[in-house]
Amino acid sequence: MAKVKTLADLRKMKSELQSKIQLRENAENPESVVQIRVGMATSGIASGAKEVYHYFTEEMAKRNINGLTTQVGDMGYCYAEPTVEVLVPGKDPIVFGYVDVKKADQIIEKYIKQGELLDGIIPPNYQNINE
Amino acid sequence: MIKLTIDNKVVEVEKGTTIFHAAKKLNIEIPILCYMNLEHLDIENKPGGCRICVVEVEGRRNLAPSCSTKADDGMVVRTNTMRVINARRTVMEFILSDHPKECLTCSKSGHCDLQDMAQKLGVREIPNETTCEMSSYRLDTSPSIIRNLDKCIMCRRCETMCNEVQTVGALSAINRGFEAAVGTAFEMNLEASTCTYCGQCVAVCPTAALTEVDHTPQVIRAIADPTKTVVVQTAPAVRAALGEEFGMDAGTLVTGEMVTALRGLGFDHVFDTDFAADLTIMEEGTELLGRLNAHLAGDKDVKLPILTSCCPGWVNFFETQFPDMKDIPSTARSPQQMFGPIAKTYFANKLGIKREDMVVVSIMPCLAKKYEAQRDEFKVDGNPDVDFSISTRELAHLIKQANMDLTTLEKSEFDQPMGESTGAGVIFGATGGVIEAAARTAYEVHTGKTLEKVDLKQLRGMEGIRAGSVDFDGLEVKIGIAHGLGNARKLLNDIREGKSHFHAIEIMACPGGCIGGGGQPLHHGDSEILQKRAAALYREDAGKPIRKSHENPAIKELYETFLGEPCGELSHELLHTHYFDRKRKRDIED
Amino acid sequence: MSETKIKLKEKDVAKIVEICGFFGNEPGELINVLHKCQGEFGYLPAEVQEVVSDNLNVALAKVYGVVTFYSFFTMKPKGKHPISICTGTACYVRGAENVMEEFEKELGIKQGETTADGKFSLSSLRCVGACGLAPVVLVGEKTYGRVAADGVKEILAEYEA
Amino acid sequence: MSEYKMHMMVCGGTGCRASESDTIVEKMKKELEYRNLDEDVQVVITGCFGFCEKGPIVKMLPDNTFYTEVKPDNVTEIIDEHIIKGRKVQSLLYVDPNKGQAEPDSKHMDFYKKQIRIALRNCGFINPEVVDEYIAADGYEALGKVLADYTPEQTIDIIKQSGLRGRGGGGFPTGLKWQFAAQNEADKKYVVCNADEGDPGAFMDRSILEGDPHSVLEAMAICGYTMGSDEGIIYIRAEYPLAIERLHIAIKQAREYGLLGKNILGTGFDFDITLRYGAGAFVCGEETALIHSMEGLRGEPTVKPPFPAESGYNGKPTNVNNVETFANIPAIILKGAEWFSAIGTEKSKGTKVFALAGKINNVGLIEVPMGTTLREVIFEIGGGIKDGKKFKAVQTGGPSGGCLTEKHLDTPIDFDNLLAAGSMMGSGGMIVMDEDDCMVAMAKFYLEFTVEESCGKCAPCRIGNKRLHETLDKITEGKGTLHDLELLKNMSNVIKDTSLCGLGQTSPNPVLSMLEHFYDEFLGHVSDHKCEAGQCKSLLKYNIIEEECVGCTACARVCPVGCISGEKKEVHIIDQSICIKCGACMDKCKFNAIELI
Repeated sequence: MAKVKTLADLRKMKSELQSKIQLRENAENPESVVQIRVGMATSGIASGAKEVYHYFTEEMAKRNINGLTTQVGDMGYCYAEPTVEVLVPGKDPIVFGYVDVKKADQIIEKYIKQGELLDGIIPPNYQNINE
Repeated sequence: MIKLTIDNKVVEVEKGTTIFHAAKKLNIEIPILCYMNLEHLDIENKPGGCRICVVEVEGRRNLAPSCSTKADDGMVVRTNTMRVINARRTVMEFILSDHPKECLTCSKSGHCDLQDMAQKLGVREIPNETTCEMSSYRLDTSPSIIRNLDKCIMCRRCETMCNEVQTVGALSAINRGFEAAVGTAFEMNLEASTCTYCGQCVAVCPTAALTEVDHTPQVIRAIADPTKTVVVQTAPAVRAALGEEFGMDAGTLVTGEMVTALRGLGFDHVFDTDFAADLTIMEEGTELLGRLNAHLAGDKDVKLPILTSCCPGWVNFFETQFPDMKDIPSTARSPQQMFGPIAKTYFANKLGIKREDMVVVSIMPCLAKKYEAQRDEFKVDGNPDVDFSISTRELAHLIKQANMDLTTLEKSEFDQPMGESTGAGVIFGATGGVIEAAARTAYEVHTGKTLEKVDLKQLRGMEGIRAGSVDFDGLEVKIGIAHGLGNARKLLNDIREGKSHFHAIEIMACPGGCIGGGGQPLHHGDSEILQKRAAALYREDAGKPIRKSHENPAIKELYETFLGEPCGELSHELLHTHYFDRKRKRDIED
Repeated sequence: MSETKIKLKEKDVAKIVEICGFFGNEPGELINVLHKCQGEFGYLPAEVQEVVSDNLNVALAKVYGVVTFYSFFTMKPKGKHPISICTGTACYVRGAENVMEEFEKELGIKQGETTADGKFSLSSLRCVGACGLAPVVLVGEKTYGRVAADGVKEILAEYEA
Repeated sequence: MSEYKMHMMVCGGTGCRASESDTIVEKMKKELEYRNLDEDVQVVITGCFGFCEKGPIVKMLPDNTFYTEVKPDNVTEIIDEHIIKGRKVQSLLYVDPNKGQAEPDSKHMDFYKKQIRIALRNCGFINPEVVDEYIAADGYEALGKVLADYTPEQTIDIIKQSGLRGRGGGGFPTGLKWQFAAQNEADKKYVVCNADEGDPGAFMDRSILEGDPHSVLEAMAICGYTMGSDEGIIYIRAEYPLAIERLHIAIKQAREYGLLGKNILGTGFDFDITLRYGAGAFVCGEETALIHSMEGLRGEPTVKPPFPAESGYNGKPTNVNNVETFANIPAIILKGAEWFSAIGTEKSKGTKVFALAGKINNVGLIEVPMGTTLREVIFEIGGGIKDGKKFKAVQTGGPSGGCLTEKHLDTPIDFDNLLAAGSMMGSGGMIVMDEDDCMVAMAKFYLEFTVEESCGKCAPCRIGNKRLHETLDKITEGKGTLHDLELLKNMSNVIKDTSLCGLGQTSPNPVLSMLEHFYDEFLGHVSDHKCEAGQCKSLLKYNIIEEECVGCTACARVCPVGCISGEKKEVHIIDQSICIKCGACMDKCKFNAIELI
């Protein structure tokens, strides 16, 4: 191992290493990052939720958005599956239905990056997924 | 200087002074138990363990031990509040609850610090006394010292003496908590340990946890036996301290009164170990000169320095801890062990009795002498050269038991011939005395001239390690002196490492020499007492008509009529010895 | 104290000398040396302490004083399967005392003793920090959690073969 | 570099390791590899999550799913269900005993809701055996910052301003302690970390060392810088093999990066750390005793002053702090004194780690802000009393502390409030007792500990505590008297007042506080010879209920001492003077006709 010779070295090293635990930091403070929750109950998986989930995890990282993609159970909107809930810090959560890879791309580019609303929003007839 | 208030009185003391000492300045005697201050050795035993000396210090949450708490400027101390008194008494009750209540039959009764303190604090009962578990250790009896750890109160004084002063390392705190006590490795017998029987532990023990083996009953029995001729010898240091046991000032010489008392006790012949000391000088001095001359002549086999060998504690020390150097000390026996064989041959012949019918008793300031007397090499067919060795303290007991008060006795003289001695024999009892006595004789034998200035003051003093030289007519004889085994260890290490430049070294196991021996009246660490005892011996020396051992007429006669010459054949048989490797052996399987 | 006399072998002595040497024969390293020796021999018989005393130049009584002060050091050989029962507070309030009693009864020995066949030894130890599993019993390296008095026989049975 | 999409955090603390968490880790790695998921999912062995009651713990990230009591056999299910299918394994979720429902993730658990983790910030968050993870989590940044930007005096000022007080028991202001050590000039000085955690039922220091060893190393180096010391020593219990191993790894890694050793971060500051092992002596928690033990001597305390800051290890100025205290330091340096002092109460700043144990649902390790109430800790975080029993008391401060009762439940916990209530913070053990616990027996238990751990140097602790224990024993045997209660009080007060060190000065605390809060219970033992809690066997009486006894004679036949008499088909009677209370009769009786009163 090379010696860390200065404080600047240490800080550089830290920024390189930070990505390793970024996911844990985000999990610790989920409210501070964009959270994407993919409904992945059996029916969701059947309708392609898994693909969507992977797309989000990879694309968010690629596009340098500090976000947290998690899989959750049945959201109760089987008719619109796959469903994805997006929580942008400071905004109310929004659930999108019939999400595929294309739609996912739009969600990232339009809603998350620019704050524009998209089609396919499911009305909020729930409080929170987990409660 | 700092000012503080103790019991509403203001006192000014130097910075660093403890509350205990500050109070003393105001004549407030705070009770102490474990604390011991050996100023002359620069050693303070203050583990802060007994908690008897606690006092109230304003602003502190808990009581503070006055022996180890330094006074601060503006401090307000109270030594006698209800809280303090109750705490002291309760702590004393704790200590007594774990201490055998056999004061009536305890050998230390009347001289016991714990007993005194219990009385002072007014303890009248011990709560739940019958249900208190007591620590229980086995009694250990050695030839010199008895250990009864049930009476140990963990003051740690003995541990300090054994380790810090004497560096013997036989005793240490062992076990933990309620079981803690000061004991030996693996709770082995003292006999198996590195103990030298110097008795310094016994001298400082506040209770009867450490006491000497009592030989007075055997002595009384021997005296009462009409078939035995009982001969007694008294060591030089005894006369300078015995008076203290009878309330006399330290340093009072009681030689004459002591002789009277011994006759009163019924001893048949009252002799003086000083006679044997003179004899020791003849032998040791001759050996010294022989080795010195041979060495100077270039004999590589002859080693210098030569070390004195008249202290049995010291002999035990190098036998157990420096066995590789056992050929360095003189082979001359100690005065006690020179006296014995001469009494049982030369003097018994004169009386025309058999050695078995003679009992030799020695009065010694020393506990190691008890062990020495029973060593196998000092016996003939099982009959010891010296039958019983009793301490100064035991002698005082005997005298009191015989209803005598030393202070009211007439003086009388020792019997002849073995009561005849010189000033050189007397000073054996103080550190530096043996080597001074040896130098007086060696000078005259070597140079053939008369030593004009008999007082070799360069060899006297109380410092632990001293160096001095004596001009032997152009030959500067370098002399080293150590007392206290810790100091001896330093000189021995120097010799081992080839750093020693001395020709001769005197070593005494006890601090101060025999006057500070383990069998002497307790001096409680007061160095003034030691100095006064030493001064008394030098006073007796100065007052003696003959002050050089080789001029002792009785010694001359002994050589002329019996021994022949110093270090001759008979001398070697009766007056010299050899040493053993007594290091603990390791049992190894091949 | 009743001492089991043992004879050290030359190589044992050499090992102890080596351990002392590793710590520079420094008297201040006594406790580290004793740890290593106990690791080597399983316990600290008198004979081992003597060699340590010689090499570190610490009085034998002082070495013994240290060995008897610390509960981790033992002068008795442990059983083949040393059983330790945690007597920390958490284990106490969840019944460690009963478990200890049951072990004592089943093995016919008291705490700090070893069975005659040398198979089991029994001791208590201070909190091991597995309080969630209280009461905790250790047999050798293996941990048993939530041990009840009636589960003692079962544990012992595992080692009976 | 491909980043992992999921992290499986597996607790590698001693408690969870004892229930096979290492086997779980191995199996996870194997199964993931088998399913080609090893590049997507990272298995991380972490320090303690604190929720020891339900170990082993596996936490799934990023969704914070919290699986409890996981067995090696559950591994496949977790991978197949949770990772592959995206479904939580319901049977492994934690079920809150009070709410009766499964908690989907740790964020929803009451156990974690009120906690603020500073000292434990990295426990359960990073792999303690990988220095890179520590660095990624701001590790050694505080040391770098101090060395680059602050003078030693400025650093001490920050610690002073933060209000941090020693977490080992005494609560002495840490900054002040550092200042004393800094002020004493010497050619050599030492920084000592006291990791000889001995308080039975407290294990926070071990958890920190196992879960985040670098934070302690970093803090010791910072301390070394402030006082001018280049040598640190960690005095650790030999009974903590895992912590020792992790410290060894951490020290090695820090040395390799040059974060310990010569010329740290190019600033010219040298500092290195070694380990010393304790050997089982509670008294070595006292700093002078600890120092003597480090010197190879019996761990006996000595009278203070002189304090270690003046004359400590090898006679040199020495600063001793405990593990938890050190663990707070890097966070304080990075986030500032103000941030830290904003947490807690007026005189006790920051957080405190407590080890919850005893009759409580959630045994474990928690960290809460100073000032949190006992009620919050016991009933919210701790999930209340086990088996729905009634709360009786909680012992804080271990054998040196006292018990707190119902009336203290709403007292904010901090150093001063606990002292005022007759207890103390101690190292942070909290033992919860319920109605089945006899307070006399509890007091006796603590005294037994003290008697065993007393070093024996001073008389009040050596003998006094033994007498206290004997008196308590007498009371639990039903042989105590009213006078004994008076004796207990006087002995306790004198032992406190006169003992040499902290051990003896606090050892009677359990007795005094239990006497104060449960005097009636003591009275019951001595005057009515009754133990309400039913714990003191000698005070129990087996009694045959007349109405229930059918006279089957089974009890009489099984009684080993023959103390039961009665004709067949008639009511039997137990002769109490002979009964040895073995309970055989009660076990035998088929009619529930024998009761314990």
